[in-house]
Amino acid sequence: MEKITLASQLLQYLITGLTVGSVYAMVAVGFNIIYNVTEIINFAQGEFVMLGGLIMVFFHVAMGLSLILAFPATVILVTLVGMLLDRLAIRPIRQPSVLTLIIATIAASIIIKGAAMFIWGKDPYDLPAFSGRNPITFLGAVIQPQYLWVIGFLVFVVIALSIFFDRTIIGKAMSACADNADAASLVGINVKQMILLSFALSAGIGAVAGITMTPISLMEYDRGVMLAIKGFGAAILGGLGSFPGAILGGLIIGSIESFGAGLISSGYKDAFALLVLMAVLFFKPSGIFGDIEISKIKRF
Amino acid sequence: MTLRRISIIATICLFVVGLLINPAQAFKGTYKVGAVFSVTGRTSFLGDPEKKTAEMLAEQINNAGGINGHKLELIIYDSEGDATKCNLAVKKLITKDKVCAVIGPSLSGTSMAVLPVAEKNKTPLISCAASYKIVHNEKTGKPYKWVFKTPQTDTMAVEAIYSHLFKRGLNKIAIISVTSGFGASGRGELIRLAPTYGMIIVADEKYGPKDTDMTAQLTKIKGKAPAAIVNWSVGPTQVTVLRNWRDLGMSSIPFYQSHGFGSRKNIELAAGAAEGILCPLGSCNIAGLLSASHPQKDVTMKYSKDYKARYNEPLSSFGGHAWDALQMVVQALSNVGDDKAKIRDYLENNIKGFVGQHGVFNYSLNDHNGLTKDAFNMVIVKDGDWALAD
Amino acid sequence: MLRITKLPITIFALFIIFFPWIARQIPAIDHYTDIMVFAGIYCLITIGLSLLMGYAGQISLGHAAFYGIGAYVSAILTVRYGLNPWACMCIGVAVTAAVALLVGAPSLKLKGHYLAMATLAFGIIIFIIFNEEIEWTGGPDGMAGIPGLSIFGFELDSVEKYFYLVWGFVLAAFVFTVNVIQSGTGRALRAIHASEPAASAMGVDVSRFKIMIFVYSAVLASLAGSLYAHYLNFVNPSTFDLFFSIKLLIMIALGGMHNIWGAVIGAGLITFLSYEWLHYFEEFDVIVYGAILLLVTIFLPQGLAGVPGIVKDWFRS
Amino acid sequence: MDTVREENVLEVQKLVMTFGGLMALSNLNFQVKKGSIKAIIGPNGAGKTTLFNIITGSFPPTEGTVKFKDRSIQHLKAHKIADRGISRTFQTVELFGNMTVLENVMLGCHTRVRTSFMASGFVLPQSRRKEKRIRESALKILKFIGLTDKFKDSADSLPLGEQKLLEIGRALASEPELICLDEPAAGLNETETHVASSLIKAINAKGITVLLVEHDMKVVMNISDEIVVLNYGQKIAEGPPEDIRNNSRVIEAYLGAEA
Repeated sequence: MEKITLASQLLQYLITGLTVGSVYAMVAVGFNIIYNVTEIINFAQGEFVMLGGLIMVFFHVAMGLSLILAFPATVILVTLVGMLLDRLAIRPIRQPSVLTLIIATIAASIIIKGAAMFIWGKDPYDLPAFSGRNPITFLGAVIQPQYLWVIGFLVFVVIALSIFFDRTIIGKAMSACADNADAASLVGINVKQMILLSFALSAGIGAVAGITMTPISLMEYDRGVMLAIKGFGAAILGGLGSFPGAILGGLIIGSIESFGAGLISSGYKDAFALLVLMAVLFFKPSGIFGDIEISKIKRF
Repeated sequence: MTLRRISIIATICLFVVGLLINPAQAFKGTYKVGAVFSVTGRTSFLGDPEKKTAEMLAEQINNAGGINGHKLELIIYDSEGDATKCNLAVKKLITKDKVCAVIGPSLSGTSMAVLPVAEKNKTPLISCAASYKIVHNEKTGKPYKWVFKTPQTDTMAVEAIYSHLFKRGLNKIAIISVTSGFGASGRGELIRLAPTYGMIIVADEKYGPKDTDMTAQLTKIKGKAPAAIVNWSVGPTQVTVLRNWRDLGMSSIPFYQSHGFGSRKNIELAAGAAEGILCPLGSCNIAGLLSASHPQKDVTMKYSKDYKARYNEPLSSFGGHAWDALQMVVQALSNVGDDKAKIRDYLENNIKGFVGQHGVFNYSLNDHNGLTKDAFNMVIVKDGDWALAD
Repeated sequence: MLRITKLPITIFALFIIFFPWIARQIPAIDHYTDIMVFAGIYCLITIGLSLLMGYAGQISLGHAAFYGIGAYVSAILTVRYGLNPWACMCIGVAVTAAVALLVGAPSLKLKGHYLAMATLAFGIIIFIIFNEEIEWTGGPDGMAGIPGLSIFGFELDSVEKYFYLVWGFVLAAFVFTVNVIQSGTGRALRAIHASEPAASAMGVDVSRFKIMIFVYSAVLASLAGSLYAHYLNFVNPSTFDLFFSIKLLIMIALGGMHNIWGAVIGAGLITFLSYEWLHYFEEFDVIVYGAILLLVTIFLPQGLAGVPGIVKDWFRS
Repeated sequence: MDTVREENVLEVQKLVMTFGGLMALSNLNFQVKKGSIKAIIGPNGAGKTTLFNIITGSFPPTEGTVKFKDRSIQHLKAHKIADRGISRTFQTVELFGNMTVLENVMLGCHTRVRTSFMASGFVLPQSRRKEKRIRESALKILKFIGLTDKFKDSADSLPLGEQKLLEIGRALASEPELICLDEPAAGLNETETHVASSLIKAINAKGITVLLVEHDMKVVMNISDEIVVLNYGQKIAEGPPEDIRNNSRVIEAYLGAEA
């Protein structure tokens, strides 16, 4: 076995960081979609990712549905869960404050996690990689084809969302809600429906993240919490509400983890990302892209 | 999952029916033995088979007329892997249920949390957890008076692996471990024993018990070009490590897993990546592979057959630890009755050449574990199944 | 409307005094005293947290860390340096106060979600440190051999003796906290909760008050941690993980955030649920927690402590 | 003692405030005489509330100084400014809705009577005495503003007119030398407006300097000694009410804004 060069190692860290970071970025984008419309931080966001992975395993592996069919079926099912979350846990709250909403979504995430444990048990599940497991070697670093799928889907989500928000009427209506809910309802936009839609959309994106990451890292019932924390961190790092910020934040956190684990100490991997996050919060609380005054107007 | 539920309900029904049909079995009185396992929670893969094994044994013993005519009453509590809960449960067993001995807990951490309870209440406790610290009082250098344990220590697993590496002439190794009690304890022993076997540790990496990707750590290891990698973890992370190892094209570096790898489920989940993996396993994992002259051949074969018949699932090596612990208590009970102090003395002085699932035990004043590294067999994954490694 | 009268406190104190005796009379619950020790330890934390979250309106998802710092300071100093446990408890309080000040000062400038994230991150970082600094903390395996407590040579070696010690602390903290709530300080805290700009325009140093309460709640958590360590004679990191912080949140939300009694009720109830009454649900007890939390948030925003008020209103109308 | 300087309780000098390139106040100068009632008027967006926020320390100005009793205060935080003796009300009522009427006023005493955390926790006699004193003076203020019989009610439950009075009462409780009232009559009906006006006069009669922002011209003209007119962040006029009434630039600004 020949030694790999430092440059190749660094490249490998970067590739890993970007892959993991893409998943965080998708979670963070999900956070932002809901946050922009409702100012709620949905702590159950990570559970969508977990459900995406496990439901995909159910459709694709257990039921034998082809990838092309299982993928949309999974996304639709998780989207429904997202809508249920809004209807059953968020909308009934009579005195919404930041604290009660945080508690409600934490409660929802505990329930979803418990239900997943009930259905799937505690074992991890595997999903075949979309296009095989033959690694591609690039300048001494190794790239799994699945890595490209993960990054590719992030790009796809970004493009699809920017078209949605900029070009479609519903997307524009959602942006309007985000900017000023009262004004939006005056011009005839159904704000409640837009909130429902935001939950659906971010659940769908969570599902995509879960489906694409499962072939790399398996999936089990209690993955959601850590993913939610990292995704939330990414969203805050980039500036809550800012989509470019969310993506950048995700990729940064993924890279810090990867480089931190590789170059400094793998035991403190998670701590590095969180330390950087705390530093940003303390010195520039609005995040990299965020601006407290105008954070809500940020769009793609 | 549901299968497990159904089987539990079915066995309970059978048990009830059995009691109704045969109520006349006369017992002289009951011997109460307590047990605490992490039956649920993150570490249920340890406690669940332990509980099943203990229940099966108790039933077999009572069906065969009990212990010298005394019924064996087994009281099992679930610690959920939580130190506080475990502490409460053991106190409840001793003070409320008045058991004469306790078997379990399943984890090193929870065992450490109940040591003082057993010592203070002068109740024998046979732990089913790995760490040598459970039976080694750092202040006195001797075992705690009332505490024993059945599983092989990490030390033995490390010795088995290092001996194997030494035999193959590999000495430049990379270690990677999970930051849980199991991983940290194994890592400690790997580092401590390395000089004894002439091992040079070129990389010492870690990952969290919920991590989803260890590519960065493995890349760093790759950069150090070790002759072999030793991974120390339990649960899903040991599979993820394997998959990353293969994905990074590092298959040419021999890969050793700890004894935590002893479940066939892991081989399945690795999706082919486990081929050629080496690990040390207790005899009960590989009963079928043992030669007919092996001292443990009979006990392990019987246990494995009974377990499969009763629960319709493959044997997990962890259940064997509970088997060893309970059988020792039963042997003590049948010889000295249910006096706590007598049981303790019996365990320390009279468990000699006890043939268990994980080895042949010899307890003594200075050894409350009673095993040597021979309790492990080096095993290799071949064609998706275990095979003895040479 | 927030007067906390003496009568319930007296009844509560009497209940605590007679609890072990009552438990001893009924064999089915004679181990409840042991569980009550832990309920008391958690109560100590929730009392501070209730002041912080309910009265001052500041969220913290990292209090497990302060609980852990108290426990580990006690553990490390007694086991590795042989210090007197009471001295360790005081040092633990000092260390925790310093850490809380260091983290609280910048964190408490943040609001809402940002504050939640900062405290969450802090809690996880401390948890990682407990796991990683093996030479100090014993790593994930934890530390054993922590000595018990004694007062002037009188060993607190039985469950009942420790019960009185812990609940003595709880009562003291409770009365102290009630006094604070009913003083100008409590008024200032509620003012901050209602409107920060108005509070500061009235001369309330908002950030100083927030930090003061943050430190106070951290100190109570640290005391609880020390009591835990000396009772169990053992600590390991998983006791102080993120889920514990969330469990504290569940306790407070269930009991009622805006009422100090809620902290006591919530801590007691959740302790008994998790250590005794929810065995039936096995590991699915988490679903029960989730459901409790969600239902309380939706239907009982004032928590259980708000029930008497609702009943009273209902009878009146 | 320098009696000439002493006359001005508040001096605003060369005040500039910009928000991300937007100029909210530019080069503003004016003084408030001790014991007078000074009103600041101007069309919407003229920078009146921004000015108030700077004086009371919500945020520091971009440039310029604010002097209170000859000492610069523009760098101080809000609670420090309150300590110095400036008190305020808010345009949108900012009462502590979770507290009673009495408690709201009692909080107003915060600057004068403080108990330490430890003292209040251990209920030291001194803290009990202080609490009693605060209660008594709060009750006096409630009597002054005419809300005595509602002292037990929750502040949220009062009608807007009384909420405005209560907010003034709370501001009075700190015994300020200067009280800044941000649209005290906004949203009130005629009788309520009348009550508010006479209250402001009564406050002034106690020797407290009043600075107010108000849209209701009747109130302004009726009670103020001097008026400053702002438009787009600039002072366009200053003087006694009768001068302002006839000032062509003011008329133009108002007509221009309202046309």
